Amino acid sequence: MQLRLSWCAATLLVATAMQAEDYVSVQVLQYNENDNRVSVTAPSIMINKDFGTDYTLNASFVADAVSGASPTYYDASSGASAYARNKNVNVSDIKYDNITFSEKRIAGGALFTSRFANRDELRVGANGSSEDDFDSGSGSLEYMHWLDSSKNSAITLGGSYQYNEITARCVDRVGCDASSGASEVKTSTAINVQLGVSHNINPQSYVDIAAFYIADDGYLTDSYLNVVRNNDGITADVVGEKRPDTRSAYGGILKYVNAITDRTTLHLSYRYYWDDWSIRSHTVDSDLYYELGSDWTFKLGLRNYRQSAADFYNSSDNFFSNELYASSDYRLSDFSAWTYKSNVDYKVTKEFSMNLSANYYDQTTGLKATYFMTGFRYNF
Amino acid sequence: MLKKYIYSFDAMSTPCEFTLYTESKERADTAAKAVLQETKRLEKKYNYYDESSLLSQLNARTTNLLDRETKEILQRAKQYYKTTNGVFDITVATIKELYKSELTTASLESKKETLLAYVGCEHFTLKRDKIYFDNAHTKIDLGGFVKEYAVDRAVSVLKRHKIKSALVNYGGDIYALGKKPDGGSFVIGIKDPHDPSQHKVQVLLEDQALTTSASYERHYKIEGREYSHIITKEKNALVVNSVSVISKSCVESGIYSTALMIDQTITTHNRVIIF
Amino acid sequence: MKNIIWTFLLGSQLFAYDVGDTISPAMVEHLGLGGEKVYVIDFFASWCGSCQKEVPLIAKANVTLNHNEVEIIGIDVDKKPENAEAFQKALQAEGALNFRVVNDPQNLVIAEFNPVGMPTLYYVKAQKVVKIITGAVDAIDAQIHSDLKKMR
Amino acid sequence: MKTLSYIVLLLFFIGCAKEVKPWEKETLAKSTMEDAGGNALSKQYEEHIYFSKEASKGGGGVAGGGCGCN
Repeated sequence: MQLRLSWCAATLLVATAMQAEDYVSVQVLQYNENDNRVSVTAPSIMINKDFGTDYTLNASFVADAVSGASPTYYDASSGASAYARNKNVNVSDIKYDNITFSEKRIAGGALFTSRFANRDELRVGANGSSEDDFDSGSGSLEYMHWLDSSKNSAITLGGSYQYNEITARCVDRVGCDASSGASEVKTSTAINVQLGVSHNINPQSYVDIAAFYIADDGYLTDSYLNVVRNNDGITADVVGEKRPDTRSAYGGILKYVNAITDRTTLHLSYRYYWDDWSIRSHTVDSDLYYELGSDWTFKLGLRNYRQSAADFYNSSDNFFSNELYASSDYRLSDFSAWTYKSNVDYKVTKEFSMNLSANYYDQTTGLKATYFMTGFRYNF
Repeated sequence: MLKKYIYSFDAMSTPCEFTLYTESKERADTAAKAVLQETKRLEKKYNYYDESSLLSQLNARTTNLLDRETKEILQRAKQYYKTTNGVFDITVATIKELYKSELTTASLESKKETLLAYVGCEHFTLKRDKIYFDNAHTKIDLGGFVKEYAVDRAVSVLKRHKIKSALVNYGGDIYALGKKPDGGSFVIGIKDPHDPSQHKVQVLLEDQALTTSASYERHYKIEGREYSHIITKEKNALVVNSVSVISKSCVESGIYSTALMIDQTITTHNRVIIF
Repeated sequence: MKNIIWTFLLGSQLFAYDVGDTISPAMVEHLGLGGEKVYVIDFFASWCGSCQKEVPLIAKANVTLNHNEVEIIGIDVDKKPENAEAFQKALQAEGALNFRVVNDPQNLVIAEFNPVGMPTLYYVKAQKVVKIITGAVDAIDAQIHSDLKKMR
Repeated sequence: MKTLSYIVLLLFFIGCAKEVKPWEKETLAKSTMEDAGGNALSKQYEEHIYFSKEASKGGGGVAGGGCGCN
């Protein structure tokens, strides 16, 4: 298990008249990395149901099935084996490898929205996800308040608390039961607070501004990952990576949506993120929608992401000596990525629509992935 | 409701891991401790490099007394020496020392010539509880035997602890005990010799052992450096790159997978996967 | 400063019809509100999700009303006449539109009433606004009946 | 401080814009104006992929687990 994943939902902050709709939506994701290294098939379902005009329940569920070449698809793998982590090994015996996207995951969540007389909204959410060696549960609370009677401006304040249980491998014999080698259950928590303002600029456009703060606390290390220390060119130590026990992240996001013409809608967003691991990132995202007739909607999107490395990251094999924190996880490195997105939606009937989306993700680390999403939505 | 418990430790310079499915953590921990103890015992007893180990004493000729376990192991080794046409040979250690001590190639070659005469399982005999070497030079190394034997021993320990479902994996030498709690067999992937981060085939195991020998060397794995193929695809189609053997014991699998890497004419009634 | 911003935000709201206000003669004539009845004016549009749910309920309420005393008038504020037509046709096909509809593609009518949300119901009696219901109401049919009872 | 003044300026600009009337929200109500064109599930997949492959998180709101997704 190399990745720590959970089900993240995106909330809509749009201050438009939110359409009251009952629907069932089904999507299937097919994700493939270059060289067929990893392949994930993930079906998901979402149900949105209004109870009168004051209450809405939204529930979703996803199951990831890893197939093909992914290691965790197997209970074990057999081959010329790797050595155990060790002090003082021959440098020539050290091989570098990639981290794979590996999970067998089920996750689900529910969000209950309650509206008051002034149409302010209180949203209560709960989520859970389970993987082979990672379990997570979270709760969230969010309040949206209309700033004006015409409902063109709204302020939203929300917070969530997440609790994770990680089955960590007994690493370097520190702090675990060496008499049996038992895996240890480690925990971590995450608190996320977000304050956002959303405003309709004119009948064709709106803007969202939000600031967020995320505090992670607990076991944030990946017990599967190794680093090289004390490399003198001939011998070196191969030991487990180690990350700080806390991480404080801050960020802001600005989103602008404009219906340029009757048929064309442009989405632009920019996010700035920084944390006390020295990671800074910029995300620029854009989507262009084009409606052809009343049944077809096409989307083209382009996203650019750029991050700086964590201060305890190093990829070179002679870097780490006695630093407390060390990781060679490429996701903590300095890189940028482009995503090329496309989607087509077809309205079969007034109630029933289908979509197909093809996307390509290209990271400067060498990771390339294609992913397709297809599904339908039925309004009832 | 069976729960999954994972145990990992290092022994014989290999990452050892086993997964137990039991009703309680207490039961799993008790069994795991016994397994760990057993593995560590074997590691110590048959450590070629530890002068105090029984094996070193036999090699140094300071004793020739065998306990029942060691006698059985040596008997089996002798048997496999025959069935593998001499490919599996615990006495190749006889010339191993030379590579460490001799500095000039000339002297190395001449000494090797001499010592080669003392390589082969016919140079020792087992009678009652004693081992008899027919010379002073023959040395025994159980390196290709003990890790697999430790897996088989771990399985017996687990059986003694009434564990019905477990997967023992000592650096890719595997034994699957019973079925998974969901009723399915254990699914094992065999690594692609050209790219060990990928799997080439999957094998279903149930009360069976699987080992793989491959042309690529053992290594220390550092994940996350870069995302690309590290192992280059220089390939000669005639060379066997990977041999896996499925059998009832890990020792049997281990010996045949190693031997078949070298000589594909060896016959075995076990299931073999070669690529 | 604060006052200035609020004036900006609410400025146009000053010219909205509130309870007790008299409807302009031009509007009375345009919508035909001159009679002695109670007029229930419902503003809706094809793109408004809540309206789609509410119109059939209003039609349901209309079935049991005494049409000598009460008239329901729908104002479709769709800017595109084809959308308004399609929407009303679909409603009629389902028997969910049984009252008079005035199309307001230029939004002149709704701009004069100037409601703060959609859908909106205005009760007008003797050319005066008696009650306003803004936003979707779960059981609007029952609400209309009980409101009218009070106004008799 | 500089960022803050930009935000204030932006808010002022927004504040001065003409108010959008309820009956003028046809376009704003379109699904293409929503995040991911109204396809919340596909939005979740994308967030999930980015979360797995990049070191940043946050900004997607807190509801539904908060993307504190460790």
